[in-house]
Amino acid sequence: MREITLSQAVNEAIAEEMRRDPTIFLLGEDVAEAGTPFKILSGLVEEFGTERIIDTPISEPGFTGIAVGAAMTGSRPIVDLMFGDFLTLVMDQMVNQAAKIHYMSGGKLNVPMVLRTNMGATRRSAAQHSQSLHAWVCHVPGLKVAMPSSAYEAKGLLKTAIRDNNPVIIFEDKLMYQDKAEVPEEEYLIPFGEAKIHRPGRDITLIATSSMVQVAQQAAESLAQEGIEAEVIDPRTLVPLDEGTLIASVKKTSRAIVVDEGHRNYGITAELASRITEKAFYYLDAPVQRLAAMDVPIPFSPPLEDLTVPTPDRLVVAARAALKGELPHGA
Amino acid sequence: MREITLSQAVNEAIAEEMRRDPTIFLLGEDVAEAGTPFKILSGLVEEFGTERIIDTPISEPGFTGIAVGAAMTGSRPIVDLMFGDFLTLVMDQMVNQAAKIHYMSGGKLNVPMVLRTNMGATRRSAAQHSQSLHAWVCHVPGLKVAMPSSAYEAKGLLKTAIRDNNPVIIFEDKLMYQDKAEVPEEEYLIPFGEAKIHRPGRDITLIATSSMVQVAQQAAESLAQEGIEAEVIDPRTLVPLDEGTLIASVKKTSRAIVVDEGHRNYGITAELASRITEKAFYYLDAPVQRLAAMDVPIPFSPPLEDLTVPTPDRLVVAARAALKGELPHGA
Amino acid sequence: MTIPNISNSETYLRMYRQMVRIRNFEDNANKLYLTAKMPGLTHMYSGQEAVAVGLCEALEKTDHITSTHRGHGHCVAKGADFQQMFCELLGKEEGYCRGKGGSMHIADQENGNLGANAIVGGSAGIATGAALSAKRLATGAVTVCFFGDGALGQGLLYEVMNMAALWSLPIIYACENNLYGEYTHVSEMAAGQLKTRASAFGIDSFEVDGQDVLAVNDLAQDLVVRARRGEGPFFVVLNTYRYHGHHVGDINRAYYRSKEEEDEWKTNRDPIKNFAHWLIDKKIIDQQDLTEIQKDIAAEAEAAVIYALAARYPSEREVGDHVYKI
Amino acid sequence: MTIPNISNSETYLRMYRQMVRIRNFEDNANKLYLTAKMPGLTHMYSGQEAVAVGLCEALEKTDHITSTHRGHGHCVAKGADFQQMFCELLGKEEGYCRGKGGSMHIADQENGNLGANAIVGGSAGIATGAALSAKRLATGAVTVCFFGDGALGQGLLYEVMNMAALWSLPIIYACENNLYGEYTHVSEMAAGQLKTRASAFGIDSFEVDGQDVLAVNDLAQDLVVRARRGEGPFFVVLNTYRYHGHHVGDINRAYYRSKEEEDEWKTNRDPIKNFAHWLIDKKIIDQQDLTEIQKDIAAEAEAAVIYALAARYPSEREVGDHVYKI
Ligand SMILES: Cc1ncc(C[n+]2csc(CCOP(=O)(O)OP(=O)(O)O)c2C)c(N)n1
Ligand SMILES: Cc1ncc(C[n+]2csc(CCOP(=O)(O)OP(=O)(O)O)c2C)c(N)n1
Ligand SMILES: [Mg+2]
Ligand SMILES: [Mg+2]
Repeated sequence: MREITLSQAVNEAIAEEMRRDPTIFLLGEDVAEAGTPFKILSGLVEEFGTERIIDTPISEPGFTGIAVGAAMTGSRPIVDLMFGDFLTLVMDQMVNQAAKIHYMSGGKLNVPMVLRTNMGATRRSAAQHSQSLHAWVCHVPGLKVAMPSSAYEAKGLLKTAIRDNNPVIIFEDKLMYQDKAEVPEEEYLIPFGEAKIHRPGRDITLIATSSMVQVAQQAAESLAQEGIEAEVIDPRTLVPLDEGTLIASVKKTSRAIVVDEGHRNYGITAELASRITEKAFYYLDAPVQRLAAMDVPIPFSPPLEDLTVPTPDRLVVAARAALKGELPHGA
Repeated sequence: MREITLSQAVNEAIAEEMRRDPTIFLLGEDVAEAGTPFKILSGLVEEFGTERIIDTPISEPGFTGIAVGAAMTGSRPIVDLMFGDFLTLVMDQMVNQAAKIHYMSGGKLNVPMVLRTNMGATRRSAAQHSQSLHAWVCHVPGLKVAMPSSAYEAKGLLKTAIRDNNPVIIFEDKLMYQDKAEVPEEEYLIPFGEAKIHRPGRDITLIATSSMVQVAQQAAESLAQEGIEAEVIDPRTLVPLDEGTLIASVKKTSRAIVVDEGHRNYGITAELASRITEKAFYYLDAPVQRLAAMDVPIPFSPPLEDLTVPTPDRLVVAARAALKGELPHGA
Repeated sequence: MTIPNISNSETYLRMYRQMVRIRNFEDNANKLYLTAKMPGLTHMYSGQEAVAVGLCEALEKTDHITSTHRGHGHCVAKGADFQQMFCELLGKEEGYCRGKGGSMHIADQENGNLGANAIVGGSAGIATGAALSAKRLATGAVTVCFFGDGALGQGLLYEVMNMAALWSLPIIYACENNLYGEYTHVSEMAAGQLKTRASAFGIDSFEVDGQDVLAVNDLAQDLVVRARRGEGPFFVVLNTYRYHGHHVGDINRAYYRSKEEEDEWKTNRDPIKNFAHWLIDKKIIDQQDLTEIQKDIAAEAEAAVIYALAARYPSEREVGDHVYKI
Repeated sequence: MTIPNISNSETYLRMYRQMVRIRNFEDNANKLYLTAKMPGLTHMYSGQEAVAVGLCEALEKTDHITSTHRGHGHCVAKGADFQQMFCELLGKEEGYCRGKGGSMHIADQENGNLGANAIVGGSAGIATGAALSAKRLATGAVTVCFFGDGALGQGLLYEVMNMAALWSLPIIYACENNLYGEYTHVSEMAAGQLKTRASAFGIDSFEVDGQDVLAVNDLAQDLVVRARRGEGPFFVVLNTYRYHGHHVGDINRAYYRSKEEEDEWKTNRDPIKNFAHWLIDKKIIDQQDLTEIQKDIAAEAEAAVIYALAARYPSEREVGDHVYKI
């Protein structure tokens, strides 16, 4: 199979879907000739023209609202939100409008739109360009949330998102845009709500999202050298969540760690840990542990920033503790 | 002791603090002559004038941003956000600005402001006026979050919030504004990060926020008639969180249910349940259960709306299940 | 007022009827509230009828509108029927939104009403998106975005007007200046001249007497044609007045507006009364027939209320439906 | 250009020096990036010096400014020193923000700089709040809110300008129109005339050549005096140009702007070169002394860079500090 970058995967997904369905268009800042600052969309405007790849002013609430209205009236817009940190600006349109319209209208109206944005720190971009804010939108009924962990998932999940009849938010990790993965030549979609077992194992379950899947896989390698067989699972979509696969794994391994790059406090690791604990409680030999971003604004200074995110080393330490049945954080 | 309503308690807290400190002012929509649609602030403009009780245009992002800037330059503003659902509009100013400025400036600047808003459903106000969105801001380092459960807490917590040197968000339950409680004549403050045990018990811990404390107390009454002694605890502030009190209780009772009016999915019940499970795992006889708002936009239709929120009856059922060691939700 | 065009008699009478229908709807809604038969609160449109009717009569069924918390008038004017509307206000299964939306979210997709909105200014993006959709898909549809003077405080409006202007979208921003946002006068909420808020973006802007249904309709006809030709967007300030409080529960209003002011508008500037005089004056209809129309509509409204009161609530199973579209 | 006032020689030379300091700072920052010594990316202010200096020279130390992602120029102009600035850009403990903010969040509270902001338009609220604070606490301070042409897309700006106008706040909104927001020309981002964006709110609005430090400073002096008297707010469009790419990594720019355009501005409209000519022309200084100034500043910058490169990072313990103020 050929290898392509995550950035190319996103580009391909959009191009394929736009060829298939003329009601799809894309809008955002610097998306046309510039192809976004990350150059993810390069070439699309050449194929589809400025009528379908639309440069907007710097007006995140405005163009997101426009996407909502377009989605209600026969179009299938894709919004490019340049940084995940700008979710702050579009919460009203996504939460009070997009998420609720189908329900509030008793099923008469719906909002088939995709909001593509990103997440992830350690890019030395400081506190307003490094956040992973997916927990917020996961909390909102009516929204779906996808977290691709490689080029392969990025393409398949995005195509599914574009065909979904609901508002979907998809978070790409900024630092993974150049990461390559094997991606089929032929068309494929990845259904929502199906977790993927990246690596099977019997001793402990590592549940990881987005780039944390790489962290978990590296940790699993190290643990394997100590004779510990970790199972690595990627939920792929947080809403809907494939609880079944997670719980089946934990019932087998009796131990789990959830790893995510959002802040730890009131973040998504808590929900995943709670779901598992609720349904696999009597199988657990130790409390489900959580590894997440430190609860501080992301600092610019590199040595400080590097402390704030989960790493394979930190995960290995946590896994060893879990295997000894120790409580996290020295409690 | 005299009894006053929660609405009066808020009014008194603001008046007392404004008398004490001339740098405090309040701004928001219809706060002056109208005293807010809930009439909470009636009388304040008469005492403090329109220079300190400031009616704004309908510009939530704008006046919240103005409060941030005023707080950075010697004022202590209180923002009145008419409905908690409008948090969607002020997330950028609260999260990307207010919460991060102290950290990003290496401690040089700070933002002593209070955002007062509300929460709670069953007022037949439909999906855009019934949300309880505190989970979002709890997830943001740099913000503090208070959840008063009575007139007594509302006054004491608000006074503490006003004196705090950081941005504090305080959620009042709309349906409790007319609820009365005993409140001392003399001045008092309630420190942040100190949970309150409303009712002691040895069989199960019910951790409840805001109006859910009433729900928990009613459930505890019912349970008492069955010989089950529930301990009811109110964290009062979610950030900072008094983990110690919660964990000590659960170590004693071995069972816990967390009750909150935010949505269940990726909400605050998950964090509280996870914290307890992590630190009291070996004391637990059953998984910590969670009772929260249903994961649907709040419907207008009364019989549907009433289904979406936790009630004493539902809590009693959950408690009985927990006592039998059953897993929640039929898992 | 305009010179009557006799071939337009039908149109005039339809406009009259629609205004009376709105007034009747509101009177009944208010009664339902006062007799504690309606859940929650609601915002009355009475007094502003000429705005909704004047604009919507210039639209086709396939054209879109977005509406506000004060949305019953827009909904009726765009062609909704009483029965489904009252059912919605009462949270009944047969309501336009199966009772899930209520007064503040009433929508009527079949007639092009994309919905009321309880976020002030919140529909400005939706309306502009509908216009973009229409332009891209070449449907020929025009969108009217209704909002109040208070919504001029919301930044979203300026963002989308800028894009509508840059992209020449077929949309009319209709600012209903009823002088108040809740309990605060427009002069305390809006600096400068309202019209220039849009002309700053190079948008052709107009001001019209919102109590004069013919003036509103004349302008609307013109702008709709121009918008269909790709000459949009447009912005219109419609000067009007709400007769009731901000919502049905807002009874004591003296602290923010005078009884005299209210009386002046109700007595001398009522859009229905004045239009009735004009219709009779111009011999388009006589008093007797007018009274007949009023009676018919009153009966229609009453029947709808009775029907809605007796109608079923949605079944409890429905609470989990429509979170996601399959 | 303005007629020189000999008693102002000191001021003229200080303005010249400040412009040269900014240009030197940026050249060094760019070098640090190109030699991979600086973490992350940064946005160069070169070419826009007359804007920051012309405005800030009209302010007192106790007056406030808010700044943008392109904030080094504002920071220098408001009185910051090189050493703490370079330390901040490199994430060092002695930086203005202990290395925690970096280029996009540099702040210098002692000199009244409330900080750069990585949210486009994000500081408009903060600036307006500082002005409200100043008015309420009667400090006499004026605030200048710097932002780019791209920020005109953000609704927040219109919300706060409305309030500033309603409440007569002592603030100057300074829109630096450098013709681009990232890789998009202002004409694709902003409909209508930029100045009218503020006059729509009844705000007194001006347009000035942002490459002419004296023109900028003359206007600024006037507006600052008027703002202190309570005649604010004001809005100024300053026409200018950024010499470098959007950020240091934006090297290939041909797809969004021509080399000819860049050359025209750099050759004929450079604010520093032109001001130097004027100073010599008017015999305020001779070429030799000018060269001396340039050398001194270059040496100052170089020393600061060397210092910053050798300086310590904050200790790991600090990562958890300053989340909350005790
Ligand atoms: C974003 C937002 N802010 C505040 C409110 C509360 N609110 C409801 S209606 C209203 C006044 C709206 O005034 P206007 O736009 O003039 O409409 P009118 O009520 O006069 O029809 C306010 C402040 C809201 N619903 N949404
Ligand atoms: C809210 C927001 N949207 C988008 C961006 C990404 N971005 C950074 S700078 C910039 C262009 C800003 O243009 P302008 O305001 O003209 O300032 P200039 O860069 O020209 O100084 C954009 C789009 C951002 N930082 N914040
Ligand atoms: Mg109004
Ligand atoms: Mg620019």
